[in-house]
Amino acid sequence: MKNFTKGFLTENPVLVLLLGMCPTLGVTTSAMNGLGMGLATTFVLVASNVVVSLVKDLIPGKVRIPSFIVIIASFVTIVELLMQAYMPALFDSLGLFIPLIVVNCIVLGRAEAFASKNNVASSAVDGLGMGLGFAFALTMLGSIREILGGGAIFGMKLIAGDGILVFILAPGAFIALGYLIALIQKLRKV
Amino acid sequence: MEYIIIIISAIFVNNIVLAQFLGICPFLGVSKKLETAVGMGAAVVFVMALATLVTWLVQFYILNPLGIGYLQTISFILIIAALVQMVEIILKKVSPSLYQALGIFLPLITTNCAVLGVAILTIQKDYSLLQGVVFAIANALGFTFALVIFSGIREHLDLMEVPKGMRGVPIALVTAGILALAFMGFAGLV
Amino acid sequence: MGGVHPEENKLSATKPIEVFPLPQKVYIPLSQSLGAPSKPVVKKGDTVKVGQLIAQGESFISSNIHSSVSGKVSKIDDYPDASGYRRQAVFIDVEGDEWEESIDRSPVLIRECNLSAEEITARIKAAGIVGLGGATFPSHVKLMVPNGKKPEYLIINGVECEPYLTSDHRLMLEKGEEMMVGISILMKGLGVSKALIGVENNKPDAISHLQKLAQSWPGVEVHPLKVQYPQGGEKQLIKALVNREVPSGKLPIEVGCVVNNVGTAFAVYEAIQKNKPLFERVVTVTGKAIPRPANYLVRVGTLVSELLMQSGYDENKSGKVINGGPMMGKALSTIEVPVVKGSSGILVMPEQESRRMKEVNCIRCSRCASACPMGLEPYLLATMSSLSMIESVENERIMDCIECGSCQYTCPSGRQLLDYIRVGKGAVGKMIRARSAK
Amino acid sequence: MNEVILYSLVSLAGIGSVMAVVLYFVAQKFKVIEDPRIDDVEASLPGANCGGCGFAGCRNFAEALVKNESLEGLNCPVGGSATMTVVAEIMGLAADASEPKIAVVRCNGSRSHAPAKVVLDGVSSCAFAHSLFSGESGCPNGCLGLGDCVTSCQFDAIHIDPQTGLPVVNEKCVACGACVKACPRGVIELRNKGKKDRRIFVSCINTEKGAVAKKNCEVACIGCGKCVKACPFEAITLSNNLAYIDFEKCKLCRKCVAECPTGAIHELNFPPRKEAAPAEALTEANG
Amino acid sequence: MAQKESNFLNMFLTLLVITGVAALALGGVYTVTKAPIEAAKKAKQEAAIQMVVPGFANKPGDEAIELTSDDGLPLKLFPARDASGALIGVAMETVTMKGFSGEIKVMVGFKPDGEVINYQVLEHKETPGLGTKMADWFKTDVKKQSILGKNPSNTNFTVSKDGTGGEVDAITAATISSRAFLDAVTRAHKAFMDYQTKQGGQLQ
Amino acid sequence: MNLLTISGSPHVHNDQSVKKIMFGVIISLIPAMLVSFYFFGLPSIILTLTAVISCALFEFLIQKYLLHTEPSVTDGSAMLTGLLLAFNVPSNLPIWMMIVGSLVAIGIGKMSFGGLGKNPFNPALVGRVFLLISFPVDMTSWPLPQNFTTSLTDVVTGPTPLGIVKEGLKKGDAMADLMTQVPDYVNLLLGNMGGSIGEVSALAIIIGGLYMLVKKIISWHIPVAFIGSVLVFAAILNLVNPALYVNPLFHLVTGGLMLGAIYMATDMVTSPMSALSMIIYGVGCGILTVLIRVFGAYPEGVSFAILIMNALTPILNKYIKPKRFGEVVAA
Amino acid sequence: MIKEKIGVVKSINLQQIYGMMQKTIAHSGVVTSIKGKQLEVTILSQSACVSCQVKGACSVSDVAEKIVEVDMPPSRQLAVGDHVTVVMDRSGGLRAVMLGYFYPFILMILVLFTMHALTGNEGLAGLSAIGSLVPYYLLLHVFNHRIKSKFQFRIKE
Ligand SMILES: Cc1cc2nc3c(=O)[nH]c(=O)nc-3n(C[C@H](O)[C@H](O)[C@H](O)COP(=O)(O)O)c2cc1C
Ligand SMILES: Cc1cc2nc3c(=O)[nH]c(=O)nc-3n(C[C@H](O)[C@H](O)[C@H](O)COP(=O)(O)O)c2cc1C
Ligand SMILES: Cc1cc2nc3c(=O)[nH]c(=O)nc-3n(C[C@H](O)[C@H](O)[C@H](O)COP(=O)(O)O)c2cc1C
Ligand SMILES: Cc1cc2nc3c(=O)[nH]c(=O)nc-3n(C[C@H](O)[C@H](O)[C@H](O)CO)c2cc1C
Ligand code: SF4
Ligand code: SF4
Ligand code: SF4
Ligand code: SF4
Ligand code: FES
Repeated sequence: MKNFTKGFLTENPVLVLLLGMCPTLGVTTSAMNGLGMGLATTFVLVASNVVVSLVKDLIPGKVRIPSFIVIIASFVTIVELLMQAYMPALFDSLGLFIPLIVVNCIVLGRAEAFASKNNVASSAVDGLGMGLGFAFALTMLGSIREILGGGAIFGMKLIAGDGILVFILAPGAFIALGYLIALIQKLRKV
Repeated sequence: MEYIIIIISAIFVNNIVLAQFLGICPFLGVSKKLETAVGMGAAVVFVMALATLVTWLVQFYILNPLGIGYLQTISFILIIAALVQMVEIILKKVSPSLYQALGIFLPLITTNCAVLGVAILTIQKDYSLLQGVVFAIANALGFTFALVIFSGIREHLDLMEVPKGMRGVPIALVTAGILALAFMGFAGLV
Repeated sequence: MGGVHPEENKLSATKPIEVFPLPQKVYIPLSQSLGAPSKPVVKKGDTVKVGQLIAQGESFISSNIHSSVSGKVSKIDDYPDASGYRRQAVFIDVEGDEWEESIDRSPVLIRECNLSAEEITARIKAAGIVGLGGATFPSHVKLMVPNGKKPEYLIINGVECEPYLTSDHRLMLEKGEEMMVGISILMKGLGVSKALIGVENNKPDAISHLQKLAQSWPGVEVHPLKVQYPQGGEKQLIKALVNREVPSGKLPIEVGCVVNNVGTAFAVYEAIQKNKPLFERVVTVTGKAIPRPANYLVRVGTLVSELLMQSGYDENKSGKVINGGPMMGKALSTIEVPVVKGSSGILVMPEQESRRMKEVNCIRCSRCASACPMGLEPYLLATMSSLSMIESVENERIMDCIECGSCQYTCPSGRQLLDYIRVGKGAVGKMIRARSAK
Repeated sequence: MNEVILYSLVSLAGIGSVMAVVLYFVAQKFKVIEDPRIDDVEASLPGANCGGCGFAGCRNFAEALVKNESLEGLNCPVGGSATMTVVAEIMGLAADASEPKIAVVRCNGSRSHAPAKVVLDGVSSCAFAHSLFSGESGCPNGCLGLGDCVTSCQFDAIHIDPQTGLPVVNEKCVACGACVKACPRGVIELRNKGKKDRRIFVSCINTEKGAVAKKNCEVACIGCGKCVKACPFEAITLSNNLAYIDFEKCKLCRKCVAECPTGAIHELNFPPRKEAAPAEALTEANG
Repeated sequence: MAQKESNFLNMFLTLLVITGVAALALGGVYTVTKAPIEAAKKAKQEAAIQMVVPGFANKPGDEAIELTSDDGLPLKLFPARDASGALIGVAMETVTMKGFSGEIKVMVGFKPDGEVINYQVLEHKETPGLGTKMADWFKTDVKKQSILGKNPSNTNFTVSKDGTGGEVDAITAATISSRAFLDAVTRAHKAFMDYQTKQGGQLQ
Repeated sequence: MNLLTISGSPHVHNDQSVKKIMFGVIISLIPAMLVSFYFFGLPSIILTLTAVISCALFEFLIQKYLLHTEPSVTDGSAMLTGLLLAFNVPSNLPIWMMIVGSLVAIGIGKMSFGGLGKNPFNPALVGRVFLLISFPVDMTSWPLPQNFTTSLTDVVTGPTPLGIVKEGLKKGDAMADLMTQVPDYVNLLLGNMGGSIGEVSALAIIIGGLYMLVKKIISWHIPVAFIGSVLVFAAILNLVNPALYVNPLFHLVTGGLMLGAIYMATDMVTSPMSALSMIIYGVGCGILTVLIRVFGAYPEGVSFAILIMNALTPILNKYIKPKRFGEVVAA
Repeated sequence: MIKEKIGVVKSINLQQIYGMMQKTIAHSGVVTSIKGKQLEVTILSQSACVSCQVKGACSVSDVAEKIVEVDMPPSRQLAVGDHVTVVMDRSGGLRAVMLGYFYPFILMILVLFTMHALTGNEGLAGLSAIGSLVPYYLLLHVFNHRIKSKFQFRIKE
């Protein structure tokens, strides 16, 4: 259970460990995008964690990381293909960041730091926790940006007219994430 | 002219870090000292140019003719990882002293999304090989430019006592946000 | 380059030098110059005469100390110095005013001096002369030019750029002729043919007086200088007079100059021509909280409190007592400390002026950097020092700082720059020492 | 077989083999055989990167430990013996239980005991004040109260008591010694923590003669030597007008405390005595 | 950790096996998803055509005709026919480079006489909240905003405030995007008309 | 008896203080303020007051309740930021946007970094650009000047002279025609044109700048380098093709150039510290301004140019040092 | 008064020493092996990675430390395990970056564009660009000795 919950706050990959910043900033123009990206990453995380922990004893030390990369890249490609086939709209809006899951440090980091040392079940749980933590952070940031920047959430208009446009744009992504992390750091202290 | 447009666009208008959100991790991680930023920048220019060159060839001379374009992600990441390794080995082998001098300067985090992202973008944008390489170099320069400016500001901020809650990543992100805001002034230059 | 213009407030400029009455008791500290403390050669119960050697400088950079009064050594014990730390001092109960016979007490001016350079140096050393410009560097050391270096100019520092202080000014006016003799002796000691006297334009009477005198002294020139603090710093003075810059970390001799204060020149005259060791000096007592500013000729070891009482000190009106001028002087924690060879003035500031303004954030206005005569960036040095970035301040050349205080004087944010810089200099010094100890 | 799959197989496997060759050479040429124990040791360290061990960071310390193959002379003051036991286990060694230490402030010159005679107006830095003058109370050895020790402490273990103006160490102290180095006057000492946190020490380091010392601070050690005589274990020595209690020898019998005419000797965390103890020493307790 | 020793052979084999397995797996997924991906792409195009010229019964995607505008940009023409095969209109995939941030791609439907039926913005990089408003702006019947039902042949499709006799109101504070959008539409219209003339009057 | 005070030297201080500097700048802004109030009427006064008060208030609240430091609003820097922020927006900006802008300027631009002196970017410009990008519609509808009005509603809006020229050229209008649509130089100099509240009157701003120069609040380097390089760069373009590139003098008197060069680029907190680097900084600002004005999407580039140069300031400070006394010239 | 002057003496003396050591980059490390006059100094992790939780995962090469070779300083006898500071001139670092990355980069680009202009064949141009790196590195290898003398680290005294 602890493996699962730690991903949310105490070891949240984005807000605490500060990993995978590119997709975090890049896709969170709306809550929906954040959620979609988060779930795609979660899938890759869980699947690759499981496979890595299955084959961990068969892999010689020196090719550990390349092997992991192959495994991860395969799952990323699978996600890519599936999304393209069945969720073309979401795939379009996430764009480049789907293939980039492969270099997301969280995925490799968990494979390396957790799955390669633990059994299948707890690796899966760990992957799920981390992935959902990632999804949670992205959705949160996406919501903040969508509310502030567009006056809407998950596409539903909250106010008439526009919001503060910056938040939809690049500068707003940085600024919103900056304050979000500051807030989380503050919350964690007390 | 077409190259100039690519260059200006990649460095200023659509800066890889500040507008496209690629390579944020090294941007936040390596940018604490000016000297390191410059060294890192040089390495990224070289690696990006090389990686784009190779991946472009692979895409157009292997993957496309064979009809296996869908293997883009996995083959690119493997190629890039192998390339970076190869550069390191070769340097180490041909001139150990040079390698030493570099090694300390450059915590080579070249497997970040920027390299892969640019390689994929080059293909997505249907660039020719030369355009692609120029595009990669320009992006690497844009990365270096942002990194150098940013490291200057952060060295400056190290001397200021930034409020406790904002120290570290939060203030770095807010600064990056304001920088992105300033870079929006370049809009429309191309 | 750099510099500031503090209010001059030369309250005692028109007050002639008065001989200060003999005190009842003197406390003569044994560390009165840069370098190692001197070793006492008298013991408790000895009777001493005025001008008698009571402590000897033993290492290369240290100086002799002579009794300033006649009487009985009551004890040799620790006594607080200007910073409140206790150091060894000779306590003498004054009895009469009996001088060593060798001292020529007549007011007759003796122009000729036939001693060789070596003899001059030896006599200066024996007389315990130290720089009276503030740093109290033993003067004979300056005359011993290191091999391979050739002095070209003797530079006489009559700038007195510190606000309030007037002792050098009065000395130039009243003892100009003696000073000229002293200068000629120093020139001989150094083997130079040129002596440049620098005096700030705010002392026109001294300038014209000295210029008149200089006509009869070949090689001696008097140069009026623009009024600017710290024009009197030796590096700045050399730059102003001969347009040479002493390289970072080097001594004036590097550019062929030796700098001495006007008071030092006068002390040299007295030591060589009158055989009188250095045991008294001119001290300005001044300040807005002092009803009767004055210039006193004071015996070393006299308590500051006595000087102050003479000038009408009121402890309820005073907030700060400073040994020296307001820019470089040192605040005293008690007025019961003795006058030493380096005391050029005692400045009493009223309560309302004695506190600093409130310190707020640096606004990066760079006023400090433009005020710095050494071309440093004080805001950077101070910030880095306060953050203990020792290596960085070293690279920013913190050790070049002459602690003139111009930066802090001019900072609109009231940054206590020099305080921080001193902390940094201390830490860098420690680090360098540790490094060279390895 | 589907030819797309065939091509995929061939090309990916091709890249894979290239990788393998490349990596083989990496393995050959780089040969950074990191002892896996380094990671484990590092993981068991507190991770404060405080430098208390004398190394640049916990990682460096872990490397040194593993390279040394022994714990001799190496100690993590932060984790203390608990950590060192774990480290010893990882390395297959036995840790010697070093007695835990704590920082002790050896000055009791509070505002009331040693009233200010002048006021300092300048930056809040003991190092600066120390170089400027003897201190507001006039005591040239005592605490200046400007908190260089406080800023040097990474563990939030030392604070200036606003009442007394003196630093107080709390239980967060891990005896890293940073404050000892930071204090320009050598006020702070690392002493044995003592059974049940009980400690006895001379809370003064003034080396001036008794009369002078007493003039500036009423609880100064005047070097009278009564405690030296009172101690049955010869734990107390007197030099430079100052008594010092050796914590290795002291058996916490408390005989000296009552003897001291100025109350310079402190006892901490003892139960109250039957007869009236020197009240002041207890109320001003710092530690 | 029970890990295998790293010698050349087992490193080589491991990577070979892993990449091999990966290739097989991916190949499998690819073969399965290939058709849906194609279908999804087609569906997207069809949906766009459906939106701008509703009610066709043929497969306009299969009859696409590639055209080039006067200044060399590629356009696509999709004829939409009713069940009888008669032309009910065309969908034009058109493009302009004059956007605030470069390229804008629009699908616009014309009646055979050139009257605008409807349009859909396919791709653009305009600023959210400004340029993006073009998705609806020119369909909204407020003042002179809407272009639906108007024919560029007899209406001046330029921005009204440009003082060139324009009859379409620009998006507030996004005149540049508006001009670009109208540029794309007129370009499509012109290409369509030219094509028809070239075909001898009537596209069949 | 009072206790003696001990402190390190120096024991005296000149009569300058941050407060005096800040209020000096505020005083020097009075001419520009009067001109603006005359042309833009009551709304501009209300907006200016809103900005000044909300900046001061936000600074106070943040210091007191978030940072727990002693509030320092009385030093006037927050009010100055508010004043300059207001000077950089059109006079019909909705009040709530002005408040958002103040919050951004003070909260994001200044206090996040720790307050006065620590911010790398000019707070007022951070606020202004934030507003410009968030609310482009309101930030680019410029009321046209009229003689003093108290009316808060119906204002006539129109483009600024820079906007007229830029839009016109983009559309392909002839330069000569365009020049007839903009006010003549006398009016431009006086400020009788559309634009942000405080930027319109070059003359009033220059007067304020001279006052600051005399009072030694600013040095000449940055404004001269800034304005000079705009002039030179624009003149070169104009020589190359007068039909495409407008008269350089036009650049000087329009838009926010004067306000930017004299008040915003000179903010000592965010500009470099030595004379040479100030000149480089000024030239950089000038070139970027013209670049953005002429080739970019925005008709006005002063704010962006200054912000970008703000970002380069630490590097300038690091590599361009004052000449050290006794510096041995490297052998 | 006196105390302050002591401070001045020290600063004057020490300034001379200080003048000699600047413009260098220093790293602290531990001597890990000694072969005659050659020392191997292991430089402890320098980067921000020291305290990062996933440092093992971020770079493909999991090299956490660097080993540099230095000459034994004449003044000091060092033993394995000694903590030392190694320094290199600041300009050395820049030159290393030039040699290691910048020059080959320029070469590659030049070859790429020239070959493209000559042959018009992208594949060929690309391959020869990559191929051009081979002689470059061979050249580096040949000049290794010369290079070595420029980037020699030394022990800071
Ligand atoms: C170690 C040492 C050696 C010195 N040697 C000489 C010297 O040979 N010649 C000289 O003119 N001054 C010499 N000085 C004196 C200094 O140049 C300077 O005059 C003195 O420190 C007082 O400086 P100030 O009054 O500017 O503070 C020496 C100082 C020191 C500390
Ligand atoms: C900032 C500063 C200001 C000084 N001002 C004076 C001055 O006004 N008059 C003076 O004689 N010495 C002044 N000095 C001391 C001189 O630098 C130098 O030590 C002295 O003239 C040497 O002569 P002496 O050894 O005979 O004292 C000043 C030093 C410093 C650092
Ligand atoms: C951040 C930002 C984004 C903008 N994006 C667009 C855009 O996407 N399309 C556009 O036409 N104008 C855009 N503009 C506005 C243009 O710069 C220009 O002001 C406007 O097109 C002029 O048109 P107007 O006459 O309708 O105000 C943007 C402005 C800003 C500040
Ligand atoms: C000459 C001068 C110009 C200033 N310009 C600005 C400015 O453009 N924007 C601003 O927010 N503050 C300005 N200030 C005020 C102050 O420096 C600013 O609020 C700080 O940047 C806050 O840290 C200025 C101050 C002075 C003395
Ligand atoms: S005290 Fe030092 S730093 Fe300040 S102005 Fe004087 S020399 Fe420069
Ligand atoms: S004078 Fe003061 S406020 Fe100005 S830069 Fe220097 S330290 Fe900062
Ligand atoms: S109080 Fe001193 S010894 Fe204890 S943890 Fe803090 S700095 Fe270390
Ligand atoms: S114990 Fe030392 S460092 Fe701490 S406040 Fe006292 S004097 Fe300063
Ligand atoms: S997620 Fe992009 S560099 Fe780390």
